[in-house]
Formats: sequence, C-alpha cells, structure tokens
Amino acid sequence: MDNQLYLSSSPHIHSGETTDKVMRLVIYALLPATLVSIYFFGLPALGVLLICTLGCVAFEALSCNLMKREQTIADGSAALTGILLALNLPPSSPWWISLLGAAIAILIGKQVYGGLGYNPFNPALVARVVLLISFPVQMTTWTAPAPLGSGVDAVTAATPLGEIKTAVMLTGKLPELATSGFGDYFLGNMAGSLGEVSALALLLGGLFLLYKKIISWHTPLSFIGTVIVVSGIFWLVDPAKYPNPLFHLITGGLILGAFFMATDMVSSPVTYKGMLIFGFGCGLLTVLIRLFGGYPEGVSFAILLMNAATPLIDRYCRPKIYGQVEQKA
Amino acid sequence: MLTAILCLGGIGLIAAATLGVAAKKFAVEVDPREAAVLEALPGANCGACGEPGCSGYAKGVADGRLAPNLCTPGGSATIEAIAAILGIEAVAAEPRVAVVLCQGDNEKATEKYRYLGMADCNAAQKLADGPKTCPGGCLGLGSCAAACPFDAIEMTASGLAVINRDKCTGCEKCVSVCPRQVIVMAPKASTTHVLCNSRDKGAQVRKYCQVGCIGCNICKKTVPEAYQIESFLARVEYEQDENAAAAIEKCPMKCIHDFSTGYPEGSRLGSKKAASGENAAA
Amino acid sequence: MSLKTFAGGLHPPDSKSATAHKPIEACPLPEELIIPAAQHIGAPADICVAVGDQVKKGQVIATAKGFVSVPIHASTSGEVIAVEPRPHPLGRPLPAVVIKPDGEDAWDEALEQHDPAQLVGEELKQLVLAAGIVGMGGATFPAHVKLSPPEEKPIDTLILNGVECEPFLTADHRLMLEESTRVIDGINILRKILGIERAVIGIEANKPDAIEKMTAECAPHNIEVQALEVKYPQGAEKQLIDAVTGRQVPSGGLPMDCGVVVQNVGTAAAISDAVRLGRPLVERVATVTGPGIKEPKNLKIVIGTPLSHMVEFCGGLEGEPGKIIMGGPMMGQTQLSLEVPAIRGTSGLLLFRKGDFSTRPAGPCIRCGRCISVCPIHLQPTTIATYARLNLVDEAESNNALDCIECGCCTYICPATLPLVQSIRHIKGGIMAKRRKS
Amino acid sequence: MVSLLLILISAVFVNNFVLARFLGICPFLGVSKKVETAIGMGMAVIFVMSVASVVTWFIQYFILNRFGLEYLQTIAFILVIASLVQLVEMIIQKTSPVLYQSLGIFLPLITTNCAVLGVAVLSIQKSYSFVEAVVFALGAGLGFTLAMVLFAGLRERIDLCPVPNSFRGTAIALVTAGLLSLAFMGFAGLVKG
Repeated sequence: MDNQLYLSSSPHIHSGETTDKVMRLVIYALLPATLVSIYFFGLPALGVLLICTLGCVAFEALSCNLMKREQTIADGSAALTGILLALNLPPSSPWWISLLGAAIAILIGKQVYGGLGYNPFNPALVARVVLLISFPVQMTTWTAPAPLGSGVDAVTAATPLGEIKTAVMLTGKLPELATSGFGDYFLGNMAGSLGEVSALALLLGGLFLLYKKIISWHTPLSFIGTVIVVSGIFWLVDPAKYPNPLFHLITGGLILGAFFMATDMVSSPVTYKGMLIFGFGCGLLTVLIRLFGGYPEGVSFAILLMNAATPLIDRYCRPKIYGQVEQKA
Repeated sequence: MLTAILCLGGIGLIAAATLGVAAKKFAVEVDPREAAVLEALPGANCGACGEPGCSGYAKGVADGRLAPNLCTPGGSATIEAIAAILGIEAVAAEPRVAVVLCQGDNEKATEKYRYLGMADCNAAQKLADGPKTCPGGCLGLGSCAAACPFDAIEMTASGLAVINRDKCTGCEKCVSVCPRQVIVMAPKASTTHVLCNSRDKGAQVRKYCQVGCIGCNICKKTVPEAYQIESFLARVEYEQDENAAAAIEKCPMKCIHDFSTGYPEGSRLGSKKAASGENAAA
Repeated sequence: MSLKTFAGGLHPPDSKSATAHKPIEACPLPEELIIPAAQHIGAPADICVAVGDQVKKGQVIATAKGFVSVPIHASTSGEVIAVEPRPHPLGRPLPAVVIKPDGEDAWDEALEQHDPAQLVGEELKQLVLAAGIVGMGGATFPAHVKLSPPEEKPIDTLILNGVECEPFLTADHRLMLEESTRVIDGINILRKILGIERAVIGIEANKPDAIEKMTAECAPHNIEVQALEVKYPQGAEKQLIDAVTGRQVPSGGLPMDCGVVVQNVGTAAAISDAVRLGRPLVERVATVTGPGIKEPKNLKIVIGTPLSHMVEFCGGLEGEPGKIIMGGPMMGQTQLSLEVPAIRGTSGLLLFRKGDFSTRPAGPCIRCGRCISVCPIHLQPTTIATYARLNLVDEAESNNALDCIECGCCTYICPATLPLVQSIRHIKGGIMAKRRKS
Repeated sequence: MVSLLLILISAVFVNNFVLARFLGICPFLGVSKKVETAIGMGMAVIFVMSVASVVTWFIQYFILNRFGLEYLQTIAFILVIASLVQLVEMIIQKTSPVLYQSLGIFLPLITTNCAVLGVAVLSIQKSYSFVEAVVFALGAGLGFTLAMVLFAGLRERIDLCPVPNSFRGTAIALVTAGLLSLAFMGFAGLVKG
C-alpha cells in the first residue's frame, strides 16, 4: 500500500474537460461545413481537406520529433489547424499549395513559438495569408460549385465579394448579384474557399460550439454585430455603391472567421471584455478592407491584425478584482 | 559655394548653440567609473554579489560601498578589470562551485508517496515535506536547473540534479532555491565529496536509499584528516582533502565521489572525463 | 424565490447524496487518541501534561501561546501515554499528546455551567477562548480573535456559514437539521458578544430541509435565513459576505473591514456548549465519505481519533485507497496515511480509489479563459501560474496573486489540467518571502 | 480636411514606416522588449519626427530652395536631426532616468534613424504643404509607435513561451516581425498614394 498513495495540492476533483475534448468538439462543429464543401466542390475539395489535415498532423509529429519534445498530435490541435486551413483555401488549390500551407501553419505559425498554446497568431490564417501574398494567382482562382452528381464540370468563377469589388472599381456601381440570390449564398451555392461558402452549415457548427460552451458568445457577436452596424452605415449612406449588411454577412468568410477563427483561444483575448474589443476590431477592419482595401476579403487580415493586438488587449482588460474598491491595507 | 558654406555653417552654429544651452540646463552627473565597471561585468544579472543586478553592483563598486571581488561569474578577469578601473588592488576569491550532495535518483531511493502537481521542488516540499522518503535527498523536479542563470545544471533522466563544474560560476542561485539544502558550495579544487545529505541513522538510510551514507566511519578511519562524521553523515573537510579520494573504494555504500574522474553515473556529462581536473589546477 | 450569490464560481457535482440523509452517529472511542498541539491557525499551544498523568475529559493539556492561539483539551478521560511528535495532517510529525482512554469518558468536574443572560460580552468571549473554539469550517481560525474587532471597525452584521459548498461534505447540513437549538443558542451568544442585532444564516439552496427548519426556528429569535444559489465557493468567507450583504472585503483586508463577522454554524453550536455547559471543543461532526469507503456516514468524533478508526467504523475501505483527503475535494489536504488523527478543523474524510481522480499530466495552457471566468476573485489564474512557473515574483504580485483564496475553481475547470492553485500558492510563498526580506 | 486624414491613415497603417516601408527597423527590434519602453521610444520618435519635419521643411523651402542648394538636402537634414536627437536625449536623461536607461544605445541611434530622415525627405518629395508635412510626420510617428507597441506586446508574451532553443531571442523576434508585417499587408490599397 505504501507508495500507492497519491498526494497532490487541492482541488482533488476535475471537471473532465480536457484540451483534446475541446479540440474534438471544434472539429465536430466543422463537420457540416466540410461536408457541404465536399458536396459543392466534389473531389478537389476532399483532396484539399485531406492534404491539409494529414500534412498538419505530419508536420506536427515531425517538429515534435526534431525538438525532442513530447508527441502532441493526439491533442487534435494540429488536425483542427489542418481543417481550418483547408476551409480557407480555394477548392482548386494545387496539392503543393495545401502542403506548403500545412507546413507554414504548423512550423512557422505554431511550433517555432513552442507549440500549442503559445502561438500569437492563428496558424491557419498565417498560412492562408502567406499563401495569398506569395501565390496570388492560385489563391484567387475560384471555381463555381458543381454539386456532386450534377455532372457539371468545374468552371472558373469569381466570388461574390470579388465580383462586386471589380464592378465597383470599374463602374462605381454595385452589380446585380449584390442584391439578389441570397438564398443560394446562405446555403453555400457560390464560388469561394471551402469554408466560405455555406453560412448555414457554419452557423450550425457555431451554435453547437456555443451550446457546448466551447466558445463564448462575446467574440462572434461583437464581430458580426460590428460588421452589420458598420456596413449598414455605409449602405444607408449610398446603397448604390455599398452592398447591404446581409450580403456582407453571408458571403465571404465572416461566419467562419467569427465562429471558428476569431474564437481560437490561443490567439485571442482571455477576458470577456477583451473578447468584445477583439470582435469589434475584427469587424471594423473587415468592413474597411472589404470596402476600401486592395483585397476583396478582409476577414483573415482583420483577425491576424487583432491577434497582434491581443497581448495589449489582455494587458489593459484585466478584470477588476474582488475587493479592489479600497487601497490595499 | 560660399552660400552653401554659409548656410550649412549657420545651421550648424544654431544647432550647436541650442545644444550648448541644453547641455547646461539638463546636465546630469554620472560617475564615469560606474559605467566602466558595468561594462566590465558579465551582465548576467545573477545576483551572486548580493545586488539585484549588474548595474546595482557597478554603482556599489564605484561608490566604494562594495568590494570589487564579489562577481563570481566573471572570475579573476573581471576582478582585475574592475581593480584596474578603480586603480586599486584586488585579490581574486578562490573559485567555488556548487555540488549536489545526493545520488539517490528515482531508481536508487524510494518515495513515500506519488506526487501529482507542479514540477517544482519547493511546491512538492510543501506536500508532506516532499515525495522522497529521505528527508535530505534531491527531489529531482529541477527547480535549481530552472533557477541557474548559466544553464549549468543538468537533470538526469532518472531525476537527479548534476552540476556542470565547468559552467558553474558559483553564484549560489541554486543553493538558495533548493528546499532541501542538498546543494552546497565547495572550493573548485576539492573534487572529492560525500554525495549524501541524510542525517538519519544508518539502518533507516538503508531502507530508503541504496547509495546513502550510513555513518559507518570507514572513510574517517581510512583518511582521518579528510573526513568528519556528524549525525551519521560523513563530510569531506575541504581544507585538508588531498587524500580524500583514497576512501572511495572503501565506502560500503559507494557514496563518495571524485569529480576529477568524471560525473556520477546517469549523468550525460559523465563521458566528459576529468571535467574539472585541469581547471582546478589552473 | 431569487437566490443571492456572487460573481464567478462554478457548480461541480455535489455528490452529497451518500450521506445527506444519514443522521449523525457517534463514533466510539479508539484505543488511543492522538491530540496534536497545533490544531489552529496561529501559534501551536504549549503542552502542559507529561507521560503518566491522568486527565479528565475537557481538561487543558496545552495552553494558548499568544493572542492568535487557543488552548487544547483532553477529549476523553484516561492516561497520557506519550508526549511526542506524531504524524499530523500537515504531513509531518508534530508534537502531540497521546491519551489512552480509560473508558469512563468522565468530564472534568472543574468545568462550570453558565447562563449567558447573566454574563457580559467580555466574559462570554473569555469562555469562548478558554474552550478553545476555532472556525469549524476547516480554516480553524481562533474564534475569539474574530470576535475582537478593534474599535475603529464597527461590526453590524453576523453571518452564519451554513453553506457547505464543498462537494461530498454533509456535516454542517446534518448539524443544522439535528442540532438547530444549539446553533441558534450559539448565534444568540455571538450577537451578545458582538453587541449587534443583525444575524443572517446563509444556506445553499440544495439543502431545502435545512432551510425550512432553520427558517421556522429562527423566526422567533429574529435571525434571518438566506437561501443562496448552489455554486462553489459560495461558502468562502468573502463570497458569502458578497452574496448576503453585497459588500466586498477590501483586498488584503478582513471581513471586519466591511463590518461583518462570519462564523461557521458548527462553531456556533460549539460556542453554545462552551458557555452553557462550560465544555470545551473536544468533539465535532465530520463526514466520512467517498467512493473508497464501504458505508459513508456522518460521524460525531472526538478530537484526536485516528482516521483509520473512523474508516473502520464506517465499514472499512472499499478497494485500495488512491488518495486520502482530509476535508472536501476542493480545498482538502491529501494525507500520507490513515494514522493521522482528526483535529478540530476536520470537517470530513474523503477516500478516493485510484481512478476516482485525474492523474492526467498537465498540458500547455490553451488560453481558453475558463479559469478567469470562474475565478470568484476575478483574477487571471493562468497568467499568475505562468509567472509562478518562471518564478517571476514581482509580475505575480502585480497581478494580485496574494488575493487568491485557493478555492480550486480554476484548477477544476482547466482543460489543460494545469495545477493552477498550487502554482499560485507557490508564488504567494515567494511574494511573502520577498516582503519579509525588504 | 479629408486629404489630411488620408495622409494620416496612410502613414499610420497603409504605409506604416516600420511594417510596410521597413524603415527604422533597428530601434523596432532593439527597444521592443517591454511595452513601457516601446511607448517611451514611440513618444520620443513622434516628437523627433514632428519637430524634424517642421525644421527641415523650413530649411528646405526658405534656405535650400532659395539659394539653389537642393543638393545639400541630405547633409543639412542629418545635421538638424542629429542635433534634435541630442536635445531629446538630454531632456529624457534629465526627466526620466529609467526610460533613459532602458532606451540605452537606441536613443542616440535615432540620430541616424532612417525613419526620421525618411519622413523629412518623403514629405519634400511629395511636395507636401507645411500642414501636410506635419500631419505626415505625426502619422509616421504614430505608425511607428503603433508597430512598436504591438510588437512589444507580442514579445512580452513570447518571452513566456518555451521557444525552441535555436529560435530564442532575435530569431523569434524576426519571425514575429515578419508575421506582423504580413498582417499589415491587409491594409494595402486602403488609401491610394
């Protein structure tokens, strides 16, 4: 019996909530979106998903080996990064883009900082932005959805956000598509990266995460709310030039970003107040980049920029502690 | 050409005048020796001198408040440099290194309970005085290694701290952080040590450690002047230890070790033979 | 009915059903009683008996040393067979008086009975001190110290802690059900000592029978009963004060700084005995429970009973123990063996088998923020723990590490199973050491 | 008014001196270990930039242009900036010794800081009016401060991370600076010019 007894500091019970469980639930929450993307974009989408996920896991294993640290692929974080990365890539991405993305995400985005929990930026977004800047052609070649079994061949198409950007630049006026076809956008029947398409599937996943209390409502609400308010103001000022808030909401990567990328715990603030500020910043930057920037979509950049501001937000958003009404004795 | 010279000269003159006035107005007195001493220090901010950091020590030395030979990490070179700056003579202190007086790793010593929690010796010590059955043995959780500013402490795979005598500068950080006082400072020239820290009776020690000192007196009988036994624990007398190594073979518990023949078993430093021999002679 | 509470905290499964309905049973006397001199916060008492002495139940065997200290009494009549260091709940052998009971359990005749109506506050307080009364919730802070607020800190409210928010424990719950008269009598004495009228009993809403009974019996005495939301750590002093009065104890201060004195209901019951019967604190109610015990029970034990004896009375061990916890699962202390005695602060004995608790190694913090959202003090536990890991004392101090009440919420919820409380406790030690130095 | 605002936004975000123009990298990497020092450095740079742009603007238009000495621009500007920095250094040393100590060698280095000279030269190149030049300098300084503070916050956090040995110190700082600059690319095209 000696030596079988454990001694530890209190408390002696645990909620059972573990990191790998959190990661697993987020992966489950992404399932609807991945399935929808496979439905609309077929085998290429599946290929991107597989390469990114397996690539991320492989690079994670490799770097743990190289650094002689404990193997961490079992916690599911690498697989999650892989899925998120895939959802941020166009379905037509060549295999080497996906693989390179996986390497950037895991090696530069995460492992050089010491692995899970230490990366200041969202690894999947780091990879996406590096790819977008390095390979603009491959990263902005989109295909129109060709639902499984429809027999339609994949053809090149522009994303709704891309199309209005070009149209506004050329004519100063919004094209037709900014005011109609919202039903299709909502279901995901449009061109875009894997995870940008189906607002419905992403919302389902996001609500699941909220219900499971994996994420809190603060970040998504303030992110999406800010986008609606800011884009709404512009729309009211000039409806002919600026698309309405609903268009902003269901096209592009807003839902994916708000529920799955901005809520990435590691790279976002830890306090509720911080999360609200973070979401606000993300929303504001997203609209500004979408309406005035050089890129049609601003979610990734907005989140990365706010990731950079996270340490400062945390620093200045410490909650007021109990009993700090008077000076210390 | 002339305008060019005049213009530039004019600008320069105005700037110079402003600076001149400012230099008077915002003058701050600095002891140049303080900066020079700071320059000469190794900059590890280890605290071996007793000051919070190198700049504090530099100030103290320049003020004459502190002795110039307190910087152990810097060694004799630094001391000479400081002495030269201050224009005084300073005697280098005898180099000392830290020694972990324990060989009872997880395989050789027993634990009285299984510890769950923070990997820190001081935290573990608060739970029923630490998991090791031996009240003085190394807990092996690495607080000393984490505290060492010079990366001189190695934690072996089986949970024992071993101090690299080449890297150790004698700053005593590890000594102050160890909750079990198992690390002591000893002259670098003394390479033979009794690697045990248990003051329990021999019979008790045998129960929990395969390599603990049982206070059997054999070492003292072999080399009387070099050993001293107090509460069942042998210690080397560092002033007269020339022949201390002669008792190593005689020790029934194999707890006397001569670092000039390498590091204790289990250490990755072990292969580096005579790790301290030549240095100690120098 | 809207329930009062505080901000933060969480609700772990309360696991009280095994003992909540079981009446308090008296645990028979063991072969020998081990009564340590250190049973309270503050200086340990001075042992004043020697081997061979015959002692009576209630006789002083160790005298108080200093203001924050209380005397220790023999818990039964018998012979002192040893005065030596014995295993102590703190984890190391500490001085203790070992008594071999003579079986008669005879009270010391010198003990006097009093009528509280005849005495003034100061006299009552002396009786409390003489009886060695300490906080029975587990903190064991000497009661007379709390009852001696300096004049510049007027007290207006007495709060009785009947919350018992620790999972598994039901001792206070049973006490309120079975000994409500003693509790109320104790409250009346406490009010007299403090010279105040307002007294509130806070009870968590998961004890509806206790709330009902106390409400009915307190009404004639003008004592309020406040039902509180079921949330841990509702019974922590600061959180209880916040919930009941809406006041906050200033950081670094004491409850008396906001005009409140908090006492456990068990303490109130003990004070009643101390005054009316003159009987010192020699027994208490403790819950013996957990999956590692055959028949979980609420026991009335005499101070100094070895844990093994209590386990035996409860039908013995169920399987092999993996953790022996004195107190509740959130704040209790693990024990080296069952040979240690129950002391005045022992509110429960909890036995876990291997597998009943997590041995998962700590992973890296994923900054999920859960620890921050549950912290009842609104600290950032993970930040402080990071500083603790790197031994950055100043940073930890400026993050208010010293305000941590070590309730364990953060560690309970942490998905990375980081030992947050232990880290914070560790760095608190570092901060105190630094303050002593300067 | 709008054009002034655009100049400001452009200088702060789109054409951030550090993260988009890659000027002033030396103090950016050197004095960004702590947020407090980063703020201090940022303030010093804002001050130096604003004053320098005022002075250089006058020198350019009232002295160099008038006497046809445009070719002396660089040397004249450096002379002015160098003395300004000396002045700032003296003031900081007197008023805030702590900040002076943590800024260390980087304070005199503002002297040769390409960012300050860059502001002066660029506002002449773009033929900004006096007000525009001041706003531009202010924006550049704010942008520098913003980049410094963001970066310092990140570095403070990274200091607590178990970065692999080979990446400790400057290596990880450079990786992070790269990623930060990447994020700032998102502002590209936000304001033309």
